[in-house]
Amino acid sequence: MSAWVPPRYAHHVPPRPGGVEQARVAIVGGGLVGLTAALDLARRGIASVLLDEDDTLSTGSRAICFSQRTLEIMGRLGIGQRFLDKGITWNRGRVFFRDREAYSFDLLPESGHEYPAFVNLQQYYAEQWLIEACEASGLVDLRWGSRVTGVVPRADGAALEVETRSGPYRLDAEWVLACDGVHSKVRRALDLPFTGQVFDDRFLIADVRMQADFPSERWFWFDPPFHPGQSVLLHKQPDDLWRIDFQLGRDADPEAEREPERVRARVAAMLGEGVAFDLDWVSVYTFRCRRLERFRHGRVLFLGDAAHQVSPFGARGGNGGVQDADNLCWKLAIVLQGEAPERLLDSYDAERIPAADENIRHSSRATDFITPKGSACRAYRDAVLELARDLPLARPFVNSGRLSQPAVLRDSPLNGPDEAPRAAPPGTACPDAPILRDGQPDWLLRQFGQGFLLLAREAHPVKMEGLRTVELRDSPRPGALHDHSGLAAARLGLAPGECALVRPDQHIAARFATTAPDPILAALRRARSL
Amino acid sequence: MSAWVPPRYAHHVPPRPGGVEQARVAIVGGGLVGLTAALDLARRGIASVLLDEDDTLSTGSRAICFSQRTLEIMGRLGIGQRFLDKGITWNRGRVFFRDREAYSFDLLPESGHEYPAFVNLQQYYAEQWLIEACEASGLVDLRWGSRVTGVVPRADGAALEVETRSGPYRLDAEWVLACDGVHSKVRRALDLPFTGQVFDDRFLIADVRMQADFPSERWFWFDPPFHPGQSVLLHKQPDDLWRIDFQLGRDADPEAEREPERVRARVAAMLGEGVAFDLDWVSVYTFRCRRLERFRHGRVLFLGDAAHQVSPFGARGGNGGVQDADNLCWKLAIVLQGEAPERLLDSYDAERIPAADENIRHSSRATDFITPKGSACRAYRDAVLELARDLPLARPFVNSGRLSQPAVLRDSPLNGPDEAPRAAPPGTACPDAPILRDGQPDWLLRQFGQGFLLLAREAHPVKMEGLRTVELRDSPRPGALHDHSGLAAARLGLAPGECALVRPDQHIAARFATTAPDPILAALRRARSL
Amino acid sequence: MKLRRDPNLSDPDALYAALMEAHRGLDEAASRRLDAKLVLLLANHIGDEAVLKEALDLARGTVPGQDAAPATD
Amino acid sequence: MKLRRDPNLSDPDALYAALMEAHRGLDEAASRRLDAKLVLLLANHIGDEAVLKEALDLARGTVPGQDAAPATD
Repeated sequence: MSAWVPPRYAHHVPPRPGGVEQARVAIVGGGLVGLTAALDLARRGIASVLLDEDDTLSTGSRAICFSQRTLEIMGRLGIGQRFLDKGITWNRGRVFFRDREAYSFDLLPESGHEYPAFVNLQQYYAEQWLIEACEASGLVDLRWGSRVTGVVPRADGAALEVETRSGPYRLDAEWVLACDGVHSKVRRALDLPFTGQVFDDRFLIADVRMQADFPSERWFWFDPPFHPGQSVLLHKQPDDLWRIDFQLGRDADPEAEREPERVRARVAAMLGEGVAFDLDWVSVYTFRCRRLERFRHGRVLFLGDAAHQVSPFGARGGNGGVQDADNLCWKLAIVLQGEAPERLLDSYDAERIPAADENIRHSSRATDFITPKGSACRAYRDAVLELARDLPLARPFVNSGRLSQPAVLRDSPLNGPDEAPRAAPPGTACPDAPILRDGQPDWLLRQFGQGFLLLAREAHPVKMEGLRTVELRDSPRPGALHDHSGLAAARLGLAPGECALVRPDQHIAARFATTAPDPILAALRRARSL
Repeated sequence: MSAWVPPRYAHHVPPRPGGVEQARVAIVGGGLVGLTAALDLARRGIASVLLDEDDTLSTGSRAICFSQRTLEIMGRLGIGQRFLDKGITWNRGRVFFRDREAYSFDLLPESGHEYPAFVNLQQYYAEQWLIEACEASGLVDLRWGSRVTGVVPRADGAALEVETRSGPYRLDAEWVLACDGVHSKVRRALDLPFTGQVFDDRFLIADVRMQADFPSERWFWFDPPFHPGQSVLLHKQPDDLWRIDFQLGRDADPEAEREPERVRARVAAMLGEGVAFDLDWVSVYTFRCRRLERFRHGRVLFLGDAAHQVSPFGARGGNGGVQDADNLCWKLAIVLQGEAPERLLDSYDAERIPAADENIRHSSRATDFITPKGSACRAYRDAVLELARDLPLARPFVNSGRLSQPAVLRDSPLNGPDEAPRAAPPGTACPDAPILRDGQPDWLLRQFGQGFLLLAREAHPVKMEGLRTVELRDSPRPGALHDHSGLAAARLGLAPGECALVRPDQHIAARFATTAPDPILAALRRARSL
Repeated sequence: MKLRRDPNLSDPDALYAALMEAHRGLDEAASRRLDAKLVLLLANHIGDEAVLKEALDLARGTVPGQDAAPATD
Repeated sequence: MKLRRDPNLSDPDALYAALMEAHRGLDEAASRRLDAKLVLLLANHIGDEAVLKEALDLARGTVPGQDAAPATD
């Protein structure tokens, strides 16, 4: 299979170079997160202008592992199936220590989900599909070759200085979503501190093209014979590509390590003699774990790597950024639509800062485990790995990356009561489940749409203003979803007569023991900061 | 107070130099253990010849700590009061770590014993009193200046080659008790392996004469500022003498360390400036923990250091040797008196080898704790000491010597039934307790004499052949002991109507729920190997 | 009682992180003492000599794992 | 549950000796792994995070002993 050639997009030509334009929402950065935000707003009827300094997609595998929650979000945005069709589905991980397997694990042993635990996919495919969907929506003004060179925040928005090949112009936006990555120009323009822990180890990513019969699993080696003293991670991607991450240690020379012959030698040592391969992409990186103190700064909101940076272990960068967009866009949409006050956006900080901290915590811990510093850290690390083969109790300590899970927004100010606490407390992303609709197999989350929702089991709530009702029934009934397997009720922890208020981002806002409307309407108001 | 001047004893002059003499029992070695054995045999009416190459007492404090069990044995032998009158009684130990106290402990918090947990006393006093008692008995032929140069074992005894100033002679003995110490000539003559663990650390003993106001306690320093990295032990003795043990480490030069000025400097660093003191005795030593494979070799029996060597931590050398004599002499006496078969002496091995192993185990562990080798041993040692001050749980781990406790002869073949198991199972040295005899305060163990004994509570056993009966009563009764405090019954665990068979060495041989004579007489036969 | 061989902690990552944090910045000897203290404190808490012996044997690798099946969970 | 602060072992000397014996002959790294394994095995056995935190605090010396009285027993 020949190498994929990325599309080139036409540079934006401002109609009045040197002039001033207006936008309700400007999104800075057309990567995974910015494009997701643009499409999510579009799905809610909100138009946006997206500015990206480049004119093509990202290169290399990058955010390779797309988590179930990200896939569900992409499903809500209408492009989930493309990930399933193209991506490499995997649920199993294997951990090796020195010359033997320490153990293996299943990420999602349970069936009954539309999406698997993870699919592997080069980031550029995801970006391409998002762009196509944004273009098809008619609500996203994609401006390529548009570099933001200045940001002046104002009470009612921000003024962006934009440079293009055809000249500069000013874009006055009511809202700015900064999705411009770890080196965010918006963040720097606002001179916001971006602080945290520095890790010294260098890593090498090699995207390798070859015919190989490794299974669709995540393989992680601690201290393998072919790369002694360091770690190696192997992932399968579509198009006969394999992503390999080599830990290089602290003293590695990044220039030398990027040399193709050196990389080829490392890969050959791993694959063994006689395995033909091509290098598709190579990168040497270090990383930090850090974040902004707040993600909302008036009318400027930071998403993804622009707001927080994590280590790559755990696939928490891309997936975390997509969840930022998922969290923010419905709020911004109903604020713009006059259905909620502006202070609703403060909940973006209240919800996504703990989520970012969780991602940073998990990825920092994984980094500490993978690159132990000092004799105690190494002793514990190796002790765990030596015990893990024979003793199940040691396996939970093995940390080759805690793979991204949807954040549970436990302490959100938007959460309402939990009248019947069982599974899925307020703040949880609603679990998917198989259902029958009119006798046809379908999935629960597909029924949710883009608005607030009351999900009731074995009950028929009265009609409430601004709230769609979905009934879950244990037996077929017209107009209701048939929970034929019982999985929906079980995963949601809904007893007959109970119901749950679900937010536009599919998170549970409150749980009720009955369908009495007053507490439900109160929770709905709370979830909109009314 | 002026220094004590040891007596000199007249060298033995053999009546027929070059000739042959006979003895039923020859004891080789007139130190603490040999003298105890000679006196114990004499108390049982058995005459012995005691050979000692020297003509005086031992020098220095040596076996300084005399345990409660040893004192009880000396009490049985009639000289216990001298230890109480002269010795320094102490029950409390203090442990210091670096510059502060880690904790302190009471060895015998309970009252109601004739003898305290320990008295401190220079060994030569004990030897002197034993010699006086041996001489007074008229049954011990004390031969000073008599060196054993050869031992030829025979089926019916052993031939000893003895050298004196006045010439050699041969002593044909039916039984030989080798009490000639760690460098035993008898053991070497029989070419018996004496194996075990070697410890490399050197220690310095200094007996220091001074006026000081340290209390009568055992003080142990780990890593003190005045002797960094090493341990120091301080004990008070009579006559304003203080015994100080300095750990010197593995690389110490024994000759240099014995130099008085060097010793004085060490002591001065410990006591501080301006404390006047004299050095009374100095010794530099190393030690091993080892023993003979068996202590009985036909008609030759080994006792004390000749049989087993322990580290000095725990006062298990001298006290262990005295218990050897206590264990052996009644057996040898009744064998010689025709009341038991010779095989009874096999129980000396069966009982005292486990006791020696217990002493070796405890003293080896203490040595490992006091002189940790390797980073793990030191880490645990210091961890324990750091925790001990605040956490009671850590204190049982602190091991500055596990101070000598009487061995419990649990698995002895002489033990009979334990019909009413409570406190003091068979094999235990009978605990002392206060009693009233004819209304006068006295002690339980004082009532035991030198033979077998049946101790009954609230019962009147029938008269049995070869068995004296002692009745313990809860209220005064003529001819019975009044257990007025209840301590005797409590410590023995005797319920009304129950009784215990006590051996001549005051160890409990069997326990009975009733005073029915048949099982008691069966146990008495068993205790004599009949 | 037997030593638990199944995972028995609600948040093993938090414990592991707390252990690493406790060792951070200690010199080698202090770090060793910390582990020694932990072993002693936890062993005393458990108190059951059979459990402790089993743990010691497993830590030394002198007892084969009872999990003879392929190591998966 | 609280961490036991009272002596709770029937034979602490035997445990201590077994620990020393287990470390005997190990090189430094193996000796450290042995302690680490013990900590993890015992911690998992206990399972109670509050107890483990208390042990960790005590081992670090970050909590004053609750035994404010003179340290005697």
